[in-house]
Amino acid sequence: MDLTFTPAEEAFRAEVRAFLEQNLPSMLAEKIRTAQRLSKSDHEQWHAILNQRGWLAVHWPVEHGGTGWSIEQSYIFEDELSRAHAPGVVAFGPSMLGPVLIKYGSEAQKRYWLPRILDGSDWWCQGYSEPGAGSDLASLKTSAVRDGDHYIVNGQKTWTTLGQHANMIFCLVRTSSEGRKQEGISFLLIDMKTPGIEVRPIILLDGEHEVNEIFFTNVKVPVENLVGTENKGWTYAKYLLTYERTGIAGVSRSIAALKELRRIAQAQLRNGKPLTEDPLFAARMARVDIDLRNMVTTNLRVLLASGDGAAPLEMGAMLKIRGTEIRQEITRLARIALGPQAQPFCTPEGITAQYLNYRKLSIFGGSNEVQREIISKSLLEM
Amino acid sequence: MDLTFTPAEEAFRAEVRAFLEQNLPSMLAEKIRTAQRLSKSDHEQWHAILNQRGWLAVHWPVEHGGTGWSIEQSYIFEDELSRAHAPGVVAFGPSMLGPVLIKYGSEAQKRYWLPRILDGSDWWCQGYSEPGAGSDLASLKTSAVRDGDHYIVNGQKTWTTLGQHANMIFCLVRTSSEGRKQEGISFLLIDMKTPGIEVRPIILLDGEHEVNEIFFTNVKVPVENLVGTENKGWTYAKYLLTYERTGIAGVSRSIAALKELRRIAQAQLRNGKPLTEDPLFAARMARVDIDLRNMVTTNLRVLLASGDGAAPLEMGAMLKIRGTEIRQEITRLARIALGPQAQPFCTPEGITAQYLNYRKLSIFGGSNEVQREIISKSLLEM
Amino acid sequence: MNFTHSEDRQMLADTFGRHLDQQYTIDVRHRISGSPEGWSRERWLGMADLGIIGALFDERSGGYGGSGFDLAVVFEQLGRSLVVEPFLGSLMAGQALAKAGCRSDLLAQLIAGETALAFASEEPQSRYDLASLTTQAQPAQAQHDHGTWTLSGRKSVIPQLEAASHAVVSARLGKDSAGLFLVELGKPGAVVSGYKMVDGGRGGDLTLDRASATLLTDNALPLLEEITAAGIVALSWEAVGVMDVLKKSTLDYLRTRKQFGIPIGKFQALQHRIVNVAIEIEQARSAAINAAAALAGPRAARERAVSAAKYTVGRAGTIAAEESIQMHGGIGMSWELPLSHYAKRALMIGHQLGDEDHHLSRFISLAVTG
Amino acid sequence: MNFTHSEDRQMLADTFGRHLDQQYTIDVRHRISGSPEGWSRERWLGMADLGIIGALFDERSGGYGGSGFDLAVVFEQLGRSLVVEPFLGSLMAGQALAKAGCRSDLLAQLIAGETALAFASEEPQSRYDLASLTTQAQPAQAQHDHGTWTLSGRKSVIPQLEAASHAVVSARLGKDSAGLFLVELGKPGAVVSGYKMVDGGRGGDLTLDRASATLLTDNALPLLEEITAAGIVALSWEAVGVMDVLKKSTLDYLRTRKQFGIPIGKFQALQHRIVNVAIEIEQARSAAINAAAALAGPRAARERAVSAAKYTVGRAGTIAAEESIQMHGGIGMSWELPLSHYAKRALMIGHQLGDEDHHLSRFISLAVTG
Repeated sequence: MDLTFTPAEEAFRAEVRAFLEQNLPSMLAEKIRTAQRLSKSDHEQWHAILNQRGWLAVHWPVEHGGTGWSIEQSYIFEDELSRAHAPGVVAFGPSMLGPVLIKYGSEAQKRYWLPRILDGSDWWCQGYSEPGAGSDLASLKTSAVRDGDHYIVNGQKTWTTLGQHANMIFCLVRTSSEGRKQEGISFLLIDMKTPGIEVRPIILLDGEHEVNEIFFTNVKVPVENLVGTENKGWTYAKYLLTYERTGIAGVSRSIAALKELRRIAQAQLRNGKPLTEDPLFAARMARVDIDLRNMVTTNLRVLLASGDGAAPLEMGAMLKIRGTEIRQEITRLARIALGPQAQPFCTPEGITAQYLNYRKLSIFGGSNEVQREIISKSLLEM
Repeated sequence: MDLTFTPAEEAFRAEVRAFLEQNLPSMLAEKIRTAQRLSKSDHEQWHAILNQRGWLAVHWPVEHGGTGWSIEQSYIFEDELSRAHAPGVVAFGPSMLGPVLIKYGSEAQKRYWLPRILDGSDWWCQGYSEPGAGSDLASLKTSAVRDGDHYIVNGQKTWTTLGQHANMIFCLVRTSSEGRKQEGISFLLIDMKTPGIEVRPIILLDGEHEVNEIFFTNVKVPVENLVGTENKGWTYAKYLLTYERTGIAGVSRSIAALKELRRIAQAQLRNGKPLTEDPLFAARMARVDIDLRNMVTTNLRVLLASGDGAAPLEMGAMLKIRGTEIRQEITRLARIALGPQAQPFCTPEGITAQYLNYRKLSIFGGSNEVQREIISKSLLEM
Repeated sequence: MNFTHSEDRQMLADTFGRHLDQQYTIDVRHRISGSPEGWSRERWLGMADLGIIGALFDERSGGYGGSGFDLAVVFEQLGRSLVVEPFLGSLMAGQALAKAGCRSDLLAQLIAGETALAFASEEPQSRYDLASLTTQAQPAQAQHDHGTWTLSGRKSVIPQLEAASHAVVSARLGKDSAGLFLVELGKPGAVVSGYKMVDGGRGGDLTLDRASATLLTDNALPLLEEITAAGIVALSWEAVGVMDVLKKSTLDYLRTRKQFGIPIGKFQALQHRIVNVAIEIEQARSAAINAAAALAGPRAARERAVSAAKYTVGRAGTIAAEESIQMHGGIGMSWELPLSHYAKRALMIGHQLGDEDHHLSRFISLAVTG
Repeated sequence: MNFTHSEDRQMLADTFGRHLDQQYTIDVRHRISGSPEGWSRERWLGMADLGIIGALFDERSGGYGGSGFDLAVVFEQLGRSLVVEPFLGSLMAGQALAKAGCRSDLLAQLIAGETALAFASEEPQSRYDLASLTTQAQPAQAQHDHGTWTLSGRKSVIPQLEAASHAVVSARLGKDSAGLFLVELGKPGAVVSGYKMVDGGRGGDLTLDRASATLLTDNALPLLEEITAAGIVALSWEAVGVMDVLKKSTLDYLRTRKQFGIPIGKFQALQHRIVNVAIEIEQARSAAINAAAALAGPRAARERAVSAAKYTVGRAGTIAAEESIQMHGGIGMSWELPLSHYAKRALMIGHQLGDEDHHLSRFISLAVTG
């Protein structure tokens, strides 16, 4: 066993750090550090900065404009991003659709869509969840019926994150109702400006507009926007679940958040001393600190064992569960640290709002209950 | 609302306390306080002392030799017993079989068996669990086939607590395999000296012989030992589950145990100070202390709301779950309090052994998982 | 021993509950909560007319209640309907006036619903410690102005401060003692800055700069403790009311929401989790009962019971809120569903008058000294 | 970065694992554990012949290992088979001799399996605090007897003390310093009283009354800390080995045990609980990896990593033990099933060299000072 990085990897870390020092706008870093919401143009600005350096699509092969980095490099990159409070990459284009197109898309699709992800021409959102199909994603009902050169799409998607900014959506749609419910699903790319699409905001408990409902009424989608084979969309969606696991545990972000938590608690007094010296609060922080240190290693163990980024589903599920539990605990402790000051809606650092917002971490992206099912199936082989 | 006892109840408490001061052998109290195991004769001695005062069968009606006490009185009695480290009553005769006979037994059965419970002529044990029927008690297989004036019993019972001391066993046996599995069960009284009965000890993880397996091979049981109606035994067994709830939460015993825990922790040093002043250990103790104070009230709420001792099954289940969790947490803290001294098998106070032994509290008597099922059925009405 | 409310109190609870069901639906609540004022003077008057404010004070003070179980029945209903009106501040400030025997006129106006009061003990640095005070009292300069003082300092996160005509304020008096004062808001030197609160309604900070004030007592700490105890009993019962709704809503959802073709209430893992939530809530109810019963008792027992209760509802409130949201899934996070607002209130009660850790530590030191 | 063992270590693990599977079945283990000696000199020799003891020491000390990951592969296997032989004491005492550069003859005997050693740092009052010492060292009276001291005091709960020929003992040296000493057991003034241990095998107390002793170092604390770190790495990996068996046994039981006509592994509540146990164990394995990797590193990082690991395996061990028993039901409490013995070992590891609270507090103070 060897838990150290090579000199070459350390040099790479220095390179990333230098890049961030020179190129990360301080206004963006400050927004991230204080848990403020980024605007559309904030995101676009950051994507453009990364893309200019060729670091937007970390997990794509070099020939498509990706980095071709090793697992260690991707890990270091994310670590440095978090440490500098750099925004994350909005995953839908670069991390979700991109890999699917690269593996299953036609040559024409790759040629057309991949550059547009990189240069920001398209903002993608994800059309998976439906009101009746949450954890039971495969029971989705939004239908696409072939009509000549088009599919006619009808139905409703929901929880569409940042869909209000998107001009494109990749959707799972039902193209057949025969066989197992997983078998009649297709993967379709839809222009959000097509007539018949309506986007309605969903306001979350923190009062923010982050997710949307999207209604499709007789929406005409050209057949060339079908990815891969009709009725095989479930395979592509599942591929996504195993593909990009580097970030699933969110350890780098948690490390940065824990550091912020310590700073916040240091500034709070209890009985005249910094809250960090209160035995009960110090114990709470130490517990999550240790859990996180363990998770750093668990995360690397899984990533390296799984080789080229395709972690076994159950190991990824383990990272998702404990990683989000750690992240949520840190936001919980930040809320507790504020004491009575956690009550105003607009705390200077958005702490209570972030705590509330991050309840989503254990719900979205495959709820932690679904992840437990995945693990128990694998453990029990039954 | 009124959380105080009446002057009459306080006088009753004084009466019980005086009785215990005069009649509880100090050797028994010391054994209980230090979690030592009682011998058969210890138990018999204590039963005789209580019986002489008419306080052995607390929940029986006066006409059968019971006390006729109110719920408050029963509660106070148990509280004083615990406070004085008096042994509990071995439940099988007075608290389990007695009430069943009183409600469902024939006149002859009551006349014969009830006095023998009180005067110690019989030591009863319980034949419910079977190797294949744990949580799924109704799937029991031990059969009783009618043959003239006898039933012929074949099968195996297990986890028979203190069965090695018993001369009598009350059993659930299968007398019919028709209909629902609950419907073919009968309630049978069996003399342990009948040929064909073999008792084998089960040694538990604490190294102690507390429970037994009992094998029945063509055991002849007179038909007059059938309680109630053939195939209705499940009803009687279920009655027992709702009947005697005063003690199920074990709050009085927990209060006494918490006091002992505090004494033990006071005598341990950490960084030169009593362990009770260590912030983390003090917090552990305070958490269970508060939980227990709450449980004292929850327990009384349930007991008083349920009137004559028949608590709704789901409320009893709640008391069982949280009551045993509290009791187990106290033994866990006692183990932790001992630090390195918890490792020798024979600690002076039997603390680690009791911690291990009390793992049973959440398993036996309807596991806490089964109790959760009972509550969720009632909550969800589905 | 008896765990049922007296007939009078049960009737009050029923009447108030029906009133709120009809007059204070969740839509009304959201409208009031989101309004510029963050409360409704009209609803406040309506509830006063029902006698709800009077139930918080004893007969000597012009009310007809004031005991722990009177607060219990009122605040449980407030929790059940997520009422944002200024009950907590009015209760605590009003009890301060009553116990100090001052301003029975103001108390009468309060009980009639003609005014509302605020209670300001928290400061930016104090973190639930009633004795941590930097606000300073000085005798008024005019020699002839006996009993009048000026206060300078800052009081923070006061619920519904803007709704109040007056605030009862704790302040340092000389070097080693503390006083309780009555301050008329909107007068020079008493500047209110308000803001929205996470759980609805509004709160505010009070900046005092030589603000004129009337001394209620120059030995504030015992009274502060007593009033805070009443506040904690009130909050504990409000929490019980809130948590009962969280439980009920989650049970309803488990019964009706289908996934994989069956109601999710059939999934055993969720069954066992809702059972745990239910047990936590029953234990919290018991803690609230214990605290209400101890409110009129001796100090040591009272303070232990209120700290035990606040610790318990803090813990249970977080569990109930987080588990309810999680078992609902995405919809549990939406503003549209009332559930999320109940969850926020359950969480924020944990931040008022001392959190879980504060009261656990306090319980420990009370056990040592008591 | 690489999380696989070197080929040599993996081969050692495989060889040792096979050896134990064949030679150290649970029946053999129970026979040895319950014997009057509580260990088997023959098995000890057998394992020494396999090179297992040599793996615990570096080449300078006559072994061929001694690094964190060497301890890891050995102790993981010891845990997997619940081995009771005196490995921990021999490791810690042997490393003390090695690091002090003393008695290479005794070390050679140890590695050959011809003797076993004990390590005695704990005292009745010390509760995991290495610096809490009442055992007192005095220079031997005979003037000509340089380097020889006498020790008086009491050392407690020393694993397999009766099996050892010598013990390494910490003692107060003068007023403010501490020394490490080698004591030959069975000599006058060094009285061993042994007893059965909860998790099998035997332990003992050592009563010293002017017992003759050789000084290993007069600056004991840094060395004590370093050796304890090695002991904690060893125990953490033993815990991982034990917990893996607990998990595997419970999974087997969930697959095969039927209730209500179906395998209990079909019950979702149990599924989710075994998943939690599995996650705890993976996190514990990571903690053990971190500690093993840090063992040769700088003090601050090493101590933080070992305290984090011991806290983690303490916590995970309790969860794994209690949940495994609970999911087995009654049978999980029976002596007959190996499971209960694994559970006891998992729990008792938590009581050796510092428990959860001890190491959590230590982690906190290390973060402050480091």
